[in-house]
Amino acid sequence: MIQSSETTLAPAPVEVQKGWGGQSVKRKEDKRLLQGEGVFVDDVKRHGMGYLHFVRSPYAHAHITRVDVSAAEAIDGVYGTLTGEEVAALTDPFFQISSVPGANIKDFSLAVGKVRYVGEPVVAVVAETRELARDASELVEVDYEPLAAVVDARVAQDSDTPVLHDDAGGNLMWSGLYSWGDLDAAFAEADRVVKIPELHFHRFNSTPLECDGALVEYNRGVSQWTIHTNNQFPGFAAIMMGPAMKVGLDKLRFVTQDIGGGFGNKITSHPQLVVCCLLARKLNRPVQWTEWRTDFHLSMSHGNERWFRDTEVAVKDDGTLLGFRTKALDDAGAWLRYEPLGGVIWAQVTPGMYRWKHIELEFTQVATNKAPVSPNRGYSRMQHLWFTERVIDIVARELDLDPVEVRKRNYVRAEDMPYTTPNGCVYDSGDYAAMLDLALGLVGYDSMEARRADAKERGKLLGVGIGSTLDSGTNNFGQSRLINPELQFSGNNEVATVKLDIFGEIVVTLGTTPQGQGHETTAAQVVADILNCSVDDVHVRAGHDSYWNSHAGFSGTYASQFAVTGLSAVKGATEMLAAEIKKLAGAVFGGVPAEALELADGGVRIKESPDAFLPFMACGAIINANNAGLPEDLDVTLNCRYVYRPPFEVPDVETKMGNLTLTYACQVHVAVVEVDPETGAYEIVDYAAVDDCGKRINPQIVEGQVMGATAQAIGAAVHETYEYDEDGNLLTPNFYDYHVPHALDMPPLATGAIESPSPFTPLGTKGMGEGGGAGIHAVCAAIQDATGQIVTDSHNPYQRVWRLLQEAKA
Amino acid sequence: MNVSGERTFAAPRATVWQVLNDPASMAKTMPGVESFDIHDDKRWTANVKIPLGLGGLKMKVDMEKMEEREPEFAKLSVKGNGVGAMMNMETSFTLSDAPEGGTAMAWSADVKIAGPVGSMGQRVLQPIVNQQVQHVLTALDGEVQEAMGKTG
Amino acid sequence: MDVTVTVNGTTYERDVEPRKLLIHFLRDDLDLTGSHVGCDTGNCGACSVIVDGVLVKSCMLLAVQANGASIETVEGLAEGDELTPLQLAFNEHHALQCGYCTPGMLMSATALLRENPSPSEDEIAKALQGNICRCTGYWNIVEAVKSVAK
Amino acid sequence: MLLREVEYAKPGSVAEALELLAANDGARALAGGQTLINVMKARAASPDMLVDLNGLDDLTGIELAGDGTLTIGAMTTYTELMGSAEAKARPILGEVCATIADVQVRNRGTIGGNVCSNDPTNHLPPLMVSVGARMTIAGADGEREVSAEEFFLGVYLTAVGPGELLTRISIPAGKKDGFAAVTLGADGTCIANAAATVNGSVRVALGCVDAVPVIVTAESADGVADAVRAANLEPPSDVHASSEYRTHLAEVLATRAAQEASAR
Repeated sequence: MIQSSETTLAPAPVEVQKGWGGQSVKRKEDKRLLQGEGVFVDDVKRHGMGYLHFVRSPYAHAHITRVDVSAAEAIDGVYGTLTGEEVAALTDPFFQISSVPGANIKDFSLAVGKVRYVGEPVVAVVAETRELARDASELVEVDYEPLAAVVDARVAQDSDTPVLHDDAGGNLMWSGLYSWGDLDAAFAEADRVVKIPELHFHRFNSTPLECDGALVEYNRGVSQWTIHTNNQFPGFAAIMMGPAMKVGLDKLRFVTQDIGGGFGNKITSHPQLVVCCLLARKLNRPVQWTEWRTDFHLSMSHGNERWFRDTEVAVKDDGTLLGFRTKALDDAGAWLRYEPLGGVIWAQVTPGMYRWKHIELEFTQVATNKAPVSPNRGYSRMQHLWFTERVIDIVARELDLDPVEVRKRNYVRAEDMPYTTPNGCVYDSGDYAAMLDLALGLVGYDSMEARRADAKERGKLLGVGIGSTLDSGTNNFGQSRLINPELQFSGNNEVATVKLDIFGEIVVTLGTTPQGQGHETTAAQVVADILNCSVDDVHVRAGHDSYWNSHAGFSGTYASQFAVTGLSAVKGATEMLAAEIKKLAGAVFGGVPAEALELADGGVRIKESPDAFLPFMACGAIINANNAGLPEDLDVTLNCRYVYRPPFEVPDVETKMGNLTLTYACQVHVAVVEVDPETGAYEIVDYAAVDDCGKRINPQIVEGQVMGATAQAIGAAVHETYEYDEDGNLLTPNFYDYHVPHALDMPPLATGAIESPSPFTPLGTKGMGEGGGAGIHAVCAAIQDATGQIVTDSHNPYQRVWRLLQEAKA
Repeated sequence: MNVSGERTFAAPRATVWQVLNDPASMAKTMPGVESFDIHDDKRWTANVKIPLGLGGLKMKVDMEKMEEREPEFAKLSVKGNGVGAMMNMETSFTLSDAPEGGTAMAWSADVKIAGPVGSMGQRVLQPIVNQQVQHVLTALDGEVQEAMGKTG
Repeated sequence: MDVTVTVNGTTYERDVEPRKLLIHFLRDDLDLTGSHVGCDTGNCGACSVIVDGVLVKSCMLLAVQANGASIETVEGLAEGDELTPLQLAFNEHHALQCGYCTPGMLMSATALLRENPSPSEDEIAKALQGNICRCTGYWNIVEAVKSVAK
Repeated sequence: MLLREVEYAKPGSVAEALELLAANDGARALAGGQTLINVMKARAASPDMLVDLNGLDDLTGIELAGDGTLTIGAMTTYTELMGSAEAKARPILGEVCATIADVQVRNRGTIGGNVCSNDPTNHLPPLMVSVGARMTIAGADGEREVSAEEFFLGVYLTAVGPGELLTRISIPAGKKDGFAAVTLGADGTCIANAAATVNGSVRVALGCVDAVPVIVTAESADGVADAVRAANLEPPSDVHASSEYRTHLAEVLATRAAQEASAR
């Protein structure tokens, strides 16, 4: 079922780790998880806690004319409620990232005066048991005056379309024009202009198996909340919640151990967390909130739905791509919870993997009566990369060229690296054409015509398709200024602390909130290599606690960055510790210089006379518990905190030029499908995924991420969609209708890896956790190949394929 | 969801009109009515328990006559509020003398269902709505016949 | 209602509301939080446990229905710190990432291997069809189970 | 998740179960619970009392009579049926059950529960109709038998009335059966399905296209597509399939099921 192949390329000389780094060390976090001893948020309990249940809107758009909680509160065992009116009195609206008009909307943690999507929280009820909280929520009386709903972004700005946010004066939330190069020259030079009227990237998300949740305690004595939650970006939650709740961030302590998948979908739970905080204070008891699957589907973090309209591509007859212009229309749903950052994040991968020089993209984001969108694995780049890939295959078809050749002709070449894109981003390293060859080899591309003929004999239509994408990692938050020049964000950072404790234990704390990426393991590998010890001797604390002092403004686990930001912080802190250990040992040995010392065998020794050995245990004991007599000027704590700060400049707000991301991992996927022409049902019969994320600290973990991203891409391409009816009812609110892939749905998979280390990162690593959604396009392209019809949607359920075949007949 | 149809009653138009506009007779045609309150000649409320195989769905249904042109046309707004579902329906009917005698009724309804029941999907709801409509029409036939009996 | 169950060899007696699902009983009343909830329609299998030898989803069974039953959950697989070959294989083959689906996966695989100690790859996939994983794409889970098949 | 309050009763006999169902208007029989419990989690339906049929021996067991008739207790699980040597007499039964959902659901879900819920996406209602199954319904006045055709009345509605129970299903001898479905992924939610049986002529029951299985007949598999067209189906549209696409699938799947049945 699985086969693997590997190639190592080292185009640039990069210092990479030797030893533990590069080995598939078995994960340290597995044991507790395999024994059912992980601690997920719903596992956390407190004496006297109350369970919170949200009363949610049944309407996509309606005025709230009356809210009456008295019947609910009258029930024995109900601790209390919270209404939108109370929220509006107790908090300020959430800070908006957007410039006007999106900046003008007023977003509270419960609906105030109006509901804007089905499933929007309206009232919160807290009771003694989970069941009772739901019972009581049914007794909350809410009167609505329904309004017409807008569910199609394409008509959101029409004059007769209902407006969600009167404060914004319309449904336009944000718009901006991005233009680089010389479009007119490109179109003048072109032999052909390929026009694509409309492409649609559908709404879905990664549906982490664990939904959101929190247990919030309020300490009245010190006016401080402890928020046990599975939010994956507490740094962001804190800067949203603190100002809204009018408290300093030190009053909000975030604690997490194990998180049951995140994929970006657990970044924007801050409204629900505010409700929990307010109720924990109001009721003076711990408040527990567990989101159920239907709640999640209705209300949480849908991926950005995007239309690409009026696309024009300037090409030469030989398939050389000169430039394109398009209008991207993004459907934000009802609120801007992380948006409109999607309006710039795509620009990290402006030309996709191609040497397009001239690009113009008019970006518009509108509000609709659907669940708010938020980051989803491959956030905003995935949509744009799918678009660039679609353009390649449509151009190839229009010019009657081989999609493989068009890609190879236009890919950024290995010798061009590092390559500066038209908007000033720097692709660090890679050999895209070599990856494509590897991927094609893995599916036996050379024998595809024979397979096509064989499939035909069996009454099936075979198709093969390619998806080639970038997983840009380590954001430059300065790109937010292209959305709103007033914002004071730029760069990025992450923190780690490494200390030697009293008995010589090596203890590592991370600023991250991993959700299965194996941070405890890879961090230990980096530490072990530097301290020259075993990974088993390194204790990486599980989870995250903002009171550990190992978090920074951008701490969290998101946007493909741990291997760069997290591990670089670990590396920095460990190197500080190593230097301190040597400094201490030098003093203990009576003035031996650091150069004469080495770390080995769980201690430090003099290179020339290895018998002079100070075990870590002794080092830890001396500094922590036996430090009399040490030189006064010995500035050693053996408790080292390092903040890694990637090298970024603030992007130019006028030209919209700048380096928006530090690293570019790359994926080339190839899918082979067989379509049943009578039903449109199809099966992926072969699949290859080739990944290049630079230096791999733990190849097995890397491959695991590749596999997961592949499965999610396949699911999105074939089955997963958040579709709404015209009244704004979600038609896929559970796993019965929102079909995610199961074991039997998975195709045979061949993985391949190329390592082109990043010249820009301390370890040669690149972030790679998101994948680029390559598989979504690979499936689209394979269907285009099988049916002979242009595929214009990222989601191709059987019904759509059947329609394509009907169109082909007609 | 839009449903519509035509039906002919073996009764004069006045009788059919009378049945259709008498809340008490209408109550008898609705599935699972447990209680019924008439507020005035335009508004009435019913508490119903729609029988579903897996357990009845309780709903409070408010009806309001929006428009009427005796004896040919009426339009009603129906709002149902249940714990598992919210229903909004606009329905209208047009009566005319049938060519072969009796009264022809052309009716249509636009039904919207929200809430957990709504999430069960159209493939379930549409047949359920059709089923309930058939129930109403059959019962209506009975009511018209009964009215004929009384008047005739 | 009074419910008596034996879970992983320990007998518990509790008074529960009839409406309480077995998964909530295990997690909330017995503090056995290894089994998880990932959906509300019986699709995800994160709550899978073995009741009187039969693999079931504990979210589609009332706690009162388990009265008198012997239940096996993920917490009972390992003997103390000694992981089972299946658990070790999951670690070896990187068959888990976030670990949320893992308890259910392990129970499904355990039930399969009891019934069929040498399953084929297809039989393994069929046996895991009732368990959703959003992290791994299943390939490594199938590999892990295959590696302990006789 | 989180059901409404409900009473729970565990009768010791079918007679006791019938009494409980008759005495309580809001009582519902709880079979495998793989549909009912989910609907209760959504609170889309909330019976006042659940009468648990699990453990009632009279409702289990699979018997093969001398004439080839299979009698299957309503509480027989899919897994039990798949493993039953007797049930192999009509191979399609085990084959179709093996494609229902997943192991856990097949271990709990029952034949009786599947037909009594009559969700339009279920596999067994059309299959029971095509094989000519007969359903035995017990009530206060004793037992009665109805054909599968008469059994299905609507979505979630069957001939099993208040205070009654489906106790067993009998299926005549036969082997020439076929079944075809298009599902969301392997063994996923059904978009459309068709069951066919050849007994002289071909009889096909179509699922997912109406509130109850739709029967079409033809002289041979070749005539099935025309017969489906002649049935003028008006299936519901939903997110997975428009009415038009379902109509088309019904035609294709009916033909495939009929071909499979004819080829046996």
